Amino acid sequence: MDIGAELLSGQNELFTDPDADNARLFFRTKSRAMKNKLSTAEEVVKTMISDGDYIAIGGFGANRIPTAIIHEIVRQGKKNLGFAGHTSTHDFQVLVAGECFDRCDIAYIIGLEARGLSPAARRYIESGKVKLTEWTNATLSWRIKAAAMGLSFLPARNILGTDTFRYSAAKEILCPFTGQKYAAHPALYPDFAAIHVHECDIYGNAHVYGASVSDQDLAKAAKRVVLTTEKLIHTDKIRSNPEGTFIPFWCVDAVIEVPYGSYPGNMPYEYFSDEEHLQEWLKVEKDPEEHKKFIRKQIMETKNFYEYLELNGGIEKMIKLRSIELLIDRNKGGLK
Amino acid sequence: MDIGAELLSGQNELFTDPDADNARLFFRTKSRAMKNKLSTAEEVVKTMISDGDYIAIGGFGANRIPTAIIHEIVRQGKKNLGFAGHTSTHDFQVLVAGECFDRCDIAYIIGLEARGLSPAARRYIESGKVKLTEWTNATLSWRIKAAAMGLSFLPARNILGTDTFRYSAAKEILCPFTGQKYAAHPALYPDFAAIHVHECDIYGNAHVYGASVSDQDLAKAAKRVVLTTEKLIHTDKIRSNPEGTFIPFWCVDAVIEVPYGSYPGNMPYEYFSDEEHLQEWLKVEKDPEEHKKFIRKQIMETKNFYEYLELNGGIEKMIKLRSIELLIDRNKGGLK
Amino acid sequence: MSDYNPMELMICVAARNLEDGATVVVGTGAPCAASMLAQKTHSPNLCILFEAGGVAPILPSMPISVGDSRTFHRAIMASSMPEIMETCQRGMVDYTFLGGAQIDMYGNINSTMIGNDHSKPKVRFPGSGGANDLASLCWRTMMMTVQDSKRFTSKMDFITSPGYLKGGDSRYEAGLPKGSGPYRIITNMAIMGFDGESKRMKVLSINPGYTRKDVQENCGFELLWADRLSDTDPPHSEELRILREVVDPHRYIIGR
Amino acid sequence: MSDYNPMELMICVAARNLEDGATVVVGTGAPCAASMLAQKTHSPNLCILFEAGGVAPILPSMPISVGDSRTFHRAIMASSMPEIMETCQRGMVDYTFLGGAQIDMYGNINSTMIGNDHSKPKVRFPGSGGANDLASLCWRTMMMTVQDSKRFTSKMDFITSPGYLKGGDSRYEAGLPKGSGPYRIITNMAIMGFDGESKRMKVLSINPGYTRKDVQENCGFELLWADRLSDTDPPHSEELRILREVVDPHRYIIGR
Repeated sequence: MDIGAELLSGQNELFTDPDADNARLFFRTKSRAMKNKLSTAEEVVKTMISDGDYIAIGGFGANRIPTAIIHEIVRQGKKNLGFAGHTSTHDFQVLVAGECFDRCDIAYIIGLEARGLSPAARRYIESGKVKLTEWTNATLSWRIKAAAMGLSFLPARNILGTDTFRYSAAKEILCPFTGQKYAAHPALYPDFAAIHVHECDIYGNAHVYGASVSDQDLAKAAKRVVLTTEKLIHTDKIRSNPEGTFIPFWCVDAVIEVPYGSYPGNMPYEYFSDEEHLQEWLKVEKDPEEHKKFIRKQIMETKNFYEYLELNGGIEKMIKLRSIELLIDRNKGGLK
Repeated sequence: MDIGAELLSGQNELFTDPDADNARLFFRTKSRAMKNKLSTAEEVVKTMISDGDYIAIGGFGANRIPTAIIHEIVRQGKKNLGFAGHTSTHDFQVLVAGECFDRCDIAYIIGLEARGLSPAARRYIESGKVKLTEWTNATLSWRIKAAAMGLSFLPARNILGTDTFRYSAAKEILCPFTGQKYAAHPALYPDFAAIHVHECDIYGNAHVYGASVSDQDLAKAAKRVVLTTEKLIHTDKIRSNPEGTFIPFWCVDAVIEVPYGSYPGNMPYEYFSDEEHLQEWLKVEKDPEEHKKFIRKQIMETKNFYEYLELNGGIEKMIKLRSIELLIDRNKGGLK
Repeated sequence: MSDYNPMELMICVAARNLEDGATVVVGTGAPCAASMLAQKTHSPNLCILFEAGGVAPILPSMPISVGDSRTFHRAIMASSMPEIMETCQRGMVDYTFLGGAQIDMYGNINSTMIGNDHSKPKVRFPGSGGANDLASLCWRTMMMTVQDSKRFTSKMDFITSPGYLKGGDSRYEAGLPKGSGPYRIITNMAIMGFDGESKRMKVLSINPGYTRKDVQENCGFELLWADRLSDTDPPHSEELRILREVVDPHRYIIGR
Repeated sequence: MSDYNPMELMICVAARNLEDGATVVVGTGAPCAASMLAQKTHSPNLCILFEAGGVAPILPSMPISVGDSRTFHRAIMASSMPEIMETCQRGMVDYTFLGGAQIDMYGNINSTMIGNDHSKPKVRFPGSGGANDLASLCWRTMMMTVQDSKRFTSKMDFITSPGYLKGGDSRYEAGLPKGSGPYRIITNMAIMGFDGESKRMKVLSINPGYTRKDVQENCGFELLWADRLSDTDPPHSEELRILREVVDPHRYIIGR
C-alpha cells in the first residue's frame, strides 16, 4: 500500500522517546522487589527528578493531586522540565510560579475550569518561553496507555482534520484491515510521575477511590513513580481484596505519607477543594509582584507541605472542607 | 514509506468484521436505558443467538463460566456458530458435544489445562469439520480490547515470525514513529457474549471478584451481552461503591439470576470446580456412544441448569465445593 | 408567559434536545444544567457522563470540575478518562456540548488561541481539553453561546475541535466517524442546525424578540435558512421553575 | 547424597535460575513448583504471575488452572489477562516457562499440531494459549522437559512460540523485543543454553548418570557444547526436602 504520500504528520516537536525497546531496556532494570519504599518529598524531588526531565502529575488538576511534590519541585527550583499538561489546572499554575518547565504537551492548561483562567499561567505561555505541542485529554490518556501497554503508539479516531493535529506530533496511519484513516499517537513514557492516592502500603500497593482519570496507566508508563498517600495501610488490606489493587508495587519507587495531601484540591470522599484559597491564587496572580510575594510566603518560605497547610487553616480548615465534601451542613441540626 | 512489500499477512480467514464504523452504527442503536433486563436462559438463547452468529464466553474455561447459557445453546441445537476459543476448556468441550460451531478463533482449545485433553474436542477438531484460525491468549484479549476501544485493530509485539502468525489473520505493520515492526490484530466484535458474575442489579451493573481475564473488554466489545449472576443485588450497592463497578448497564442486554451458575467450574470465593465431574466428562468422551448417552442425560434431557446441578449432587455438592474453595477441612475440628 | 433571560432560554432549548434513554458527556456549567433539567422533566433516564470518569451520578449540586467528587456522587460508575473516551469512540455516546471563542459555518470550533503564531499566541486559551475528542467521537455535538459576528466567523485563528471541517463529506474523508458531527448551535438569537449536503450552518428557528436581520448581522458568515423557518418555542413556566428552584437554585449559571 | 527422580532434578535446577526479586509468569505443574521452591529457598521475593490475572499470590496449593482461585489467593492483585500480557510487553517480566511437543535448535516450540495440513491436523494440541505471548514478551524463556530425539527435532511441524527463529538476529528482525529469547532448556539429561552469536542450543552441563553421547543421541539436531562443559549440580537434600514436604506434598508433579 503506497499511500504514504497522502498521510499527514503533526508538525510540532515530540518531547519524549516513544521507542518501546528503549523503554523495555529501562524497565528491565527497574526493581520488582517488595521492599520498604518510604521516603520524603524533599528526598524524592532531590533524587528522582533532574533538571530537564519530563514529568507528569496524577489526578485531575485540582482533584487528588500530589501537592507536596508539586510544591517541592518549585521549592528546589527544578528547571527546564518537560510537562504533560493533561487536565492540568492548579498543578500547572504552581509549576508556572516556579517557571519550572520550558516545554509542554498541551491537553488543557492555563484554566482552572469553572474557576476561571490563571493570569500567571497565561503570561508564562504567551511569553513564548515554553515550547508547546498540542494534544487533547483523550490523546494524552492514550499516549500514556500506549506506554503502559509497552507499545510505541496507539491508533485513535480523534484530532483528525484539525489544527490540533497540525500542531501536534501525531501521524496519520491506515488500518491494514479496513483502510480506515487513524491518528497514531506516540507512546508517552515520562521520566517521573507523582500520584496521590487514598491509601497504600510501604511497597506501593495502592487503593484509589473515585474517578481514576489516567493514573493506572500513568503509574505503569512512567520510569520513576512516587505515591503520596492520605494514609499508610498494612499489606493485609491489599491481600484481602486483590481485585481492588489500583497500582501494584512494581510500578512504584517511593511512598510518602501525606495526610490531606491533595489540599487545596479535592480528595474524593475525604475533603472538598478549598475554593477560597484557589480564588486567592487567581487574584494575586493579576499583579506579578503580589504573585511573587504570595509564592514566597506560601511555598519558598514554608519548610514543607504541613507548614503550607497550617498557613491556610490547618486541620480546622480540613474539617470544614470535609463537611463540604460529605454535604454536611453544620449550621443545621446536631446535638445542642 | 514504501515498505509494504516486506510486510506479511496471516493467511487464514478472519471470521468477523473489524470495521469500527460498522460497529458504531450498531452501537448507536443499542439501548442505553436503565431498564429491567431480567430474563431466562431459554429466552435469551432463543432470542439473542441465531444460527451462524459469532459468540464468545466469559471467564476462563472452567472458572467463572456461564454454564446455564452454554448448556442451553446445546439444548436448543444452535448450529454453525463462530466461536472465540479464548482460554476455552470446559465451555469448549460442552459446545463440541452439540457440534454447535463450525469456525473457531483458536487461542487455547481441546485441553482442560492440568486435567488433560478432551477426546471429543480432539475428534471434532481433527475431523476437519471446523475452520480454524490461530491466535493466542493475548492476541484474542487485544482483539477484544480493540473492539472495546472502538478501533478496528491494535498493534502488539507477539506472534511475529511464527506459524501462529502464518495461520492467523493478523497483518504486519510498522510504527510510524520508530519503524518498529508490529503485528496488527483485527478488532473482534462478537455478535453475542455470555458472562457469569458474582452479583449485579436488574439493569446489568455488575461486580466480579478475582481475576477478570478479558471480561470487562468483552462486555463492551460484544453486540449483545447476557450476564448470569450468582445473585441479584440492589442498585444501591452499585452506587455506594461506584469505583467497584465491573460492567456498566449499557453493555448489558439481559440478566439471569443463576445461583451456582459456574458449576462445574470454579467461582472465586464461592465454590471450587467439581474435579470428579470434570474427570467424568473426560472419561465418557473416550467412547463416542458413552459420550452421546452422557450428554443426553446431562443436558438434552434436563430441563435447565438446576436439573443438571441436581443430577450431580445439588446444593449438598455445592456445600462440599464451597469447603474446598475456602480451604476448610470438615474432618478437622468443628463443634462435636 | 413568564420572563426569562437568554441563558435560561438556551438551557431550556438544549434540554429539549436530550431524549430519554440517551447518553451525554457534559462539562461544568450550562451543559450540565441542561442535562439536569432534561432529567427532571422529560428524560429521567438520560445518562450523564463526565470525561474524568463519572457515569450517571446523582448530582447533589453543580460540579466545579468535571473531575470533582460531585461528578461521581452515588454514580453507577467512577471510571477513568480512557474508559469514557473509548465509550465515545465505540459509538455509545449520543450527545456532547462544546464552547469556544470562535465557530465557523461548518461548526468547527476554536478554544486554543487568538493570533497567527502558534508558538507565541496573542491570546492563549486552555486548548482542547476533551473538546476535540468529544466533537470527534460523540454522535451529535451541540453548542450554547451568545452570538456575535466576532465569535461566528469565517476567519478561524485555529480549529481546535472538528465540525464538518470544509463541509460536504470532508469530515468523514478526514477519518472521523461516519455519521457524527455538529447537530445544534443554540444562541441567544436563534437555533441553528446544519444542511444535509453542504453541511453549512442553517437557521431552524428564531428566538422571541429577534429578527432574521439580527441573526445574520450578528454572524460573520452567510447563514442558510430552513424552508420552514419557525419561531423558537420559548421556555415554559414549568421548565423555568425546575431550572430555577431545583437545578440551579444559587443561580451560578442562569445568573450569568 | 539423597536419591531423586528426573522431575525433581529439573525443578531444583529451574528454581536456582529464579533469582530473588525477579518476576516470573508460570503455568500449572512443574514451573509453578519450581517457582514455589525458589520462594522457599533463596528467592523469598520472587514475584509469581499467572496469565489470567493473578499476581504474587500466597499459594495454598498447586493451582489446577492458571485462572482458578488459587492463583490469586491472598494475592497482591487479581487483575486481567491484558494486564499481565501488557506487563510482559512493557518489559517488567523476567522469566517464563514453556512446554511443547517439539523444540528445535533455536528454541522454537510447537504446541499446536502434528501433521502437514493445518486444516486437518494428524494430531491437534491445545495451541498457543499464552505460550507464544510469553515467549515473545518475557525476557527469558525456560523449558523443563524429558529429552528424546523426536521432541528435540530439526523438522518442526509447526512453530507455535518463537525461540530465536532462524538464529542470529532473525528474532529481533522479525520485530520481537530486543534482548529477549530462550534462556535455559532443562532436561532429564542436561542443561542447555544458547550460543550468543548463532543462537543455537548449547549444552552447558550434563546431569549425573548421563554422558555427552547420551545427550547428543537423544537430540534430533546437532548440539553445541560449552568450552567449559560441567556436571550439573544435583538437587541438594534441603531442596528436595522442601520440594517434597512443602511444595508438592501430594506428589502431584514430582510423582509423575
